[in-house]
Amino acid sequence: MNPLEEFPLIQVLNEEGQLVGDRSQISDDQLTEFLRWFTVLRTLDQRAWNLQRQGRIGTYPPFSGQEATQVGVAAALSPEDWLCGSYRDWAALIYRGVPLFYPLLSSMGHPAAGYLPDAVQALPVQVVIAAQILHAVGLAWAAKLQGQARVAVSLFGDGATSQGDFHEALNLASVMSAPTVFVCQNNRWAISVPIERQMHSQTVAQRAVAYNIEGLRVDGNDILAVYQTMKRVVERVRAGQGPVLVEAVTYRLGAHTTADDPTRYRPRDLDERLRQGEPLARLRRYLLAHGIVSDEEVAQMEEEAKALVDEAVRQAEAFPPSPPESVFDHVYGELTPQLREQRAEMARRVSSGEPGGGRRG
Amino acid sequence: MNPLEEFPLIQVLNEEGQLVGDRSQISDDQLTEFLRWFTVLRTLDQRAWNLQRQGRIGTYPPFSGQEATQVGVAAALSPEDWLCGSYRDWAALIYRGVPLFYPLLSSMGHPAAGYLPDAVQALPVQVVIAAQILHAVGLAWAAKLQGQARVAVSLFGDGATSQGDFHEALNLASVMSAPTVFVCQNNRWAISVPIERQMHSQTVAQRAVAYNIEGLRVDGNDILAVYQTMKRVVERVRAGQGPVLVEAVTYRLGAHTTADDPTRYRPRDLDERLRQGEPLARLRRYLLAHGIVSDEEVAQMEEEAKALVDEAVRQAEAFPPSPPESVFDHVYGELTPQLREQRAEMARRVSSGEPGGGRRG
Amino acid sequence: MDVVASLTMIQAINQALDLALATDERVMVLGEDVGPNGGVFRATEGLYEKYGGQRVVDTPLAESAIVGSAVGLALGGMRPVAEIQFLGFIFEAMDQMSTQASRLRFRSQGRHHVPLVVRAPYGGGVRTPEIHSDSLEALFSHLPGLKVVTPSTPYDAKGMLLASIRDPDPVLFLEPMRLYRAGRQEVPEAWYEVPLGEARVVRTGDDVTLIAYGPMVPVAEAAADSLASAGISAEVVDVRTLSPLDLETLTQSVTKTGRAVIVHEAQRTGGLGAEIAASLQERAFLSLEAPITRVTGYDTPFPMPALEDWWLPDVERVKAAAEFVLHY
Amino acid sequence: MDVVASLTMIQAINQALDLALATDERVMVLGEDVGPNGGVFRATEGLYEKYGGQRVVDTPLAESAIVGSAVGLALGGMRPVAEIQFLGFIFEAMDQMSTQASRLRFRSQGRHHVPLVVRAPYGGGVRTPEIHSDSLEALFSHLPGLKVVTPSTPYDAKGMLLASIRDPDPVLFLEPMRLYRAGRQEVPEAWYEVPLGEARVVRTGDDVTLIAYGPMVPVAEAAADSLASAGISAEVVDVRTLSPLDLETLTQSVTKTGRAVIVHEAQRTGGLGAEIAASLQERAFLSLEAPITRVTGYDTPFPMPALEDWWLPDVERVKAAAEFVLHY
Ligand SMILES: Cc1ncc(C[n+]2csc(CCOP(=O)(O)OP(=O)(O)O)c2C)c(N)n1
Ligand SMILES: Cc1ncc(C[n+]2csc(CCOP(=O)(O)OP(=O)(O)O)c2C)c(N)n1
Ligand SMILES: [Mg+2]
Ligand SMILES: [Mg+2]
Repeated sequence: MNPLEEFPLIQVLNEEGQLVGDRSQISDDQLTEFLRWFTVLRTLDQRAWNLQRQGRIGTYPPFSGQEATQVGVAAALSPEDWLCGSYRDWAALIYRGVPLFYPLLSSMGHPAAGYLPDAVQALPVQVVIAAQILHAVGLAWAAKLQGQARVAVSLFGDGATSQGDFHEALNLASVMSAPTVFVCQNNRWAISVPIERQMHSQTVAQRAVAYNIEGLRVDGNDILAVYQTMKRVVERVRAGQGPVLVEAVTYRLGAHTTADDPTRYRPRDLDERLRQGEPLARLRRYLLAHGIVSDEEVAQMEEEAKALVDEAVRQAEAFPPSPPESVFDHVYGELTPQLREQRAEMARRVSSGEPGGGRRG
Repeated sequence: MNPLEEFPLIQVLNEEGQLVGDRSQISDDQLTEFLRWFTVLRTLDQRAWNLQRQGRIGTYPPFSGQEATQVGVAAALSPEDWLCGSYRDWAALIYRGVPLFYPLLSSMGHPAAGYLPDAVQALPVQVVIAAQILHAVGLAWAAKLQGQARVAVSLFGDGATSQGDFHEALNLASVMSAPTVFVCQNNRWAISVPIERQMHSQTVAQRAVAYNIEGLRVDGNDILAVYQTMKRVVERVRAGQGPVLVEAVTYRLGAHTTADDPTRYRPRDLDERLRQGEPLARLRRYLLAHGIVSDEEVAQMEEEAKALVDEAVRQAEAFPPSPPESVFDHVYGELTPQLREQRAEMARRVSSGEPGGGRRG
Repeated sequence: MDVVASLTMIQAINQALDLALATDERVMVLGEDVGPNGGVFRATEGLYEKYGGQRVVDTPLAESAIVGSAVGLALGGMRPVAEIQFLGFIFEAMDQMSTQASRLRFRSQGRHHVPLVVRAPYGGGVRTPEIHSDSLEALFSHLPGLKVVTPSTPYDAKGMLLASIRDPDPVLFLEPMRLYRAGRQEVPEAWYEVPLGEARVVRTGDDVTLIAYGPMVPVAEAAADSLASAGISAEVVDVRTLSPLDLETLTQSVTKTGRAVIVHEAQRTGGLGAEIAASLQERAFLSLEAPITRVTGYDTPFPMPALEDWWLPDVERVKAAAEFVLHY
Repeated sequence: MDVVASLTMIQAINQALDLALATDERVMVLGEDVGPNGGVFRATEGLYEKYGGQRVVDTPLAESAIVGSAVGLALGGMRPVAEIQFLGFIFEAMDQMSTQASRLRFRSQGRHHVPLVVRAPYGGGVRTPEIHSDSLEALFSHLPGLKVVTPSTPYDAKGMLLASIRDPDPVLFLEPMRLYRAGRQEVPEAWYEVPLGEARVVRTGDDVTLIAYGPMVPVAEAAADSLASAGISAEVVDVRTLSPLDLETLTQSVTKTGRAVIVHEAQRTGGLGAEIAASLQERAFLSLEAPITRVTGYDTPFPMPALEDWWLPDVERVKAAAEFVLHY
């Protein structure tokens, strides 16, 4: 079997921003909307990087380069569908309705960033690689048991495919026919480890064969390809035709996190080459070339994005600190006797203005 | 992809004991030897069952029905190759040189059953499903690093393929090109769970696609198929051509263990049908039909087997009990202060003839 | 009038599951061999036939998948009761237990919670093969966000299991294998709950407190009997909920008797006895007449069956410890 | 004359690995990002370049595979030093740690043994994202067959790591993240070993014993400084080897001072402090003037960075506990 032939890369807009496939499922307006989103998200991501460098936020995991996959996936969902992603998936969450300042709040170390708005059907971002994939299977399975037409989508990286939980999740979902969409963002590196050292196979998509489910490979930097493919996939899965594995081939433009230096492990020429296909420039080029948006509109989008991000920074920085004692409040539904004692002790320390524990992150 | 076509069942001797393939790699003498082994192993296995029913040994996991796979695999190895199997793989171990009384000793709860003879390159039987597959990868990898022409073989069940460790092992072996042979004994049930609920795919072999390694499906009740296939596979792997996954399709004739009642979950007619292909009867039929062995020789083999098994039972029952304090002796290379204290305490209890702890398993 | 029946612990567990499935349609049972086979100990016997394969589900052989998907099921509105076939195999699901199920409420600051019960047989005394008899309760009692409970009687088994199923947080429900069929007790047929977080004073006494849980409660009781015939009055406390501990009941008893012996099967070092002893000497320091003493498994892996009787705490060892603290 | 250099702890660890790779060709390093990237904390910096990709190996992202294959490597004659990127992720490898690596000697009755070192950064104080700051030492200290160690100085880090690599049994080597670059110390360039199983009396004192390990040793020392200026003489003991505990040194100290405060970051309930307190009250009961007291993390998950300073034990809390036991 030649996996590159069995799982051909689905592309609609090529790296030069030329249409090479069918875009009948997506209007000009929607494309323009996507560009607007990409602009806001990119602006936010870059601002976050700078804020970290200025010491105003802590470790931050940038998603630049992966906007097409994350937005394309999120846009294909209904509000009642579940999304279970990782630390890098804030772009998808924001598209679904999480306010822009949440990722900043998260990197500032605020507990509140774990409570996503109730209207957003999503779990808190997951730090443990691949753990959320199983949660998606359970959520999908619950939906099926309850007769809801809901799917659960899990986003995860190429590195995550090496974990046992990835395998157990796909196997279980296939056996239970749980309406799950597994979306691997193959950005080709897991921190410093390139995909060739992560797996001996040429594609992630071919792992679907192991579970006898559908596998697809899509250009993850091509919003048209991702969105239209996901629309079809979600429909199929919602209709009860079993789980699907989607490999979105993408590239993280920046570092793994603000604590990482990719020049230590990514050859410069390879980096230069892979940057070329990045989703924002690609979409903009296409829209400009076809007169769908004008230079002025692009400039205006950038202005608007800056303003939105300014506001997000303001909101994050103005966010009220959690009282230290609140650390006890969500361990169990009710405080245990031990926690009650300990909470009282901490409250005493806090109210006595004890010098030791005072510094906030 | 049609997995049943991509991974056709390799068969040399069909269920009726007729030759349907090439047996050029195996002499009449060797086949006769295999029958002798099967006879001994089957006799042992049935005796063990009876001993458990008489209360003379504890829980025992019978391997009847899986002799062709286990012996075929073991026979294809060189003495320096590693074997990492599970609780059910005593047939393979015995073929490699473990005395017949070891499985009895094990089911009598003797610690000594964990120390396999030094000459047998094998780990103690593994109880935790799939854990040993990773050990095989590490052993194979070590051999490669040390420039030894050694392979490591792991035996595991169909249920084991659902575990994360299975996936992590195959992925790691494929990336490191560690000379590992993964042999799944697909006996179609994991205790009471049939293969259709264990996986949604039609074969185990197709999981090889996920790791871009060779996958094969062999009739696990056909010693000719297993042995000849394994010979080829081991040679390939030894030559550094990467790991291989072999699915041996077999059937456990008896219960999961002496604590299990398969009539609760295996339909009678299915059981009747699947018993037909069992390896001992099949080989005997072929050898008798072609005059390679005579009825008298078969009867003699059975006599001899009975004598050997009688002797094994005697050895197991005469095996000296381990002193209770020996429980402290192999926790670390040296006793820790805590263990020294605790050992002394137990020794006092033992020598004082304390009534409480006296009963031996 | 309450209908009662004389049940073994395994029957009481089976009845609790049956009742929960009948009462609350969100309840489901999942695990290895829990379906047509009815569980390797028959805890789920008859449930598949009664409630069908959607609610009593044989899963693939993958503990992380069992617990991880059960987390998702719980988040999605179900009330999963997952089975780990033997506690020793829960290590495969350790991340899902500790970092996922136990912390989702915390990480989501209360938006999500995980009403999940994980049942697992544990402990020695029944001559299992290797790795089947481990007592790992201490590991789980150290994990915030998780509750850990273990009954020692059929009555408590049913009542605590129902309370666990109703609990809004993840509960590890440990079932002492050796007590599954060790005796019978009158158990009401109706729904009742034994509240989590409450120890049970099994018998009162004045001279020494014997603290035990799960499989060691009958051993402590037998030791108390034997001590009684030597004129020593032992109080026996069944901890029942291992996390969070009911330190109040334990402290009261030890404050009264001034002496305590803690009994558990798990290895001594870092066992739950350490926490109980550490807490009690903090809370009852001035009442203590002797060091709080532990009778436990030794600091070795659980041995092969041939040696387990020597390894496990027994009446003699408990009595010896009681005499030690009494004559300190 | 011994050549020494002033090193941080992370440099001392790097040097130990370098030396081990240079000295013993069976030694190899494996884990996530340990190769060209030199480890996320630079513990393996330069080693890939020096020893090549066969001996300094980036593995796939799979902790169970890392530890499980390392068990096989060790059985096959190598001396693997595996890295778990942050201790919180070791749960994925829990079975391989606890049931496999730690028990193969026992299960094989001494035929096999597993000379394996698993290194893992742990603890708080550096504002990591969620799940990166957990202190899980108590879980591992409860597992027979495994050794657990943690240094608090660059000198000990190198000497204990070399001793761990030479040890015939599996060792979990816990590296306090917040001490990686917290200071420098003279460290000999040559091979030397700090024996496992021996606590270190950091400073002697008469009134109270402060027992700490890893990241809490400097906190205990600072508390001792502060107490000294109030005329209180505190002895500070660095436990160093958490399993097996050096109870002799600890007991001696507490027998002398009659008072003890145990400090660790991990959650209080079931933390290692429980074992230390339980053992010490058994061994030094008659010398104790006050209950053995614990200053620990609270019984909640490790909090988000904004709250961690309030959560972690600090000098004030240690001093308060010392004063409590002194005025009991
Ligand atoms: C179980 C686990 N192991 C290790 C880590 C440390 N870690 C964080 S991100 C990462 C790489 C993840 O790579 P990938 O899955 O490709 O996702 P990406 O970061 O590229 O989005 C690693 C090793 C972790 N968070 N969880
Ligand atoms: C990790 C783990 N989970 C559960 C068990 C309990 N158990 C023992 S054997 C078995 C079924 C194994 O099935 P399979 O892998 O097909 O091997 P077979 O018994 O058929 O040879 C189970 C669930 C175990 N030993 N280890
Ligand atoms: Mg990646
Ligand atoms: Mg099977």
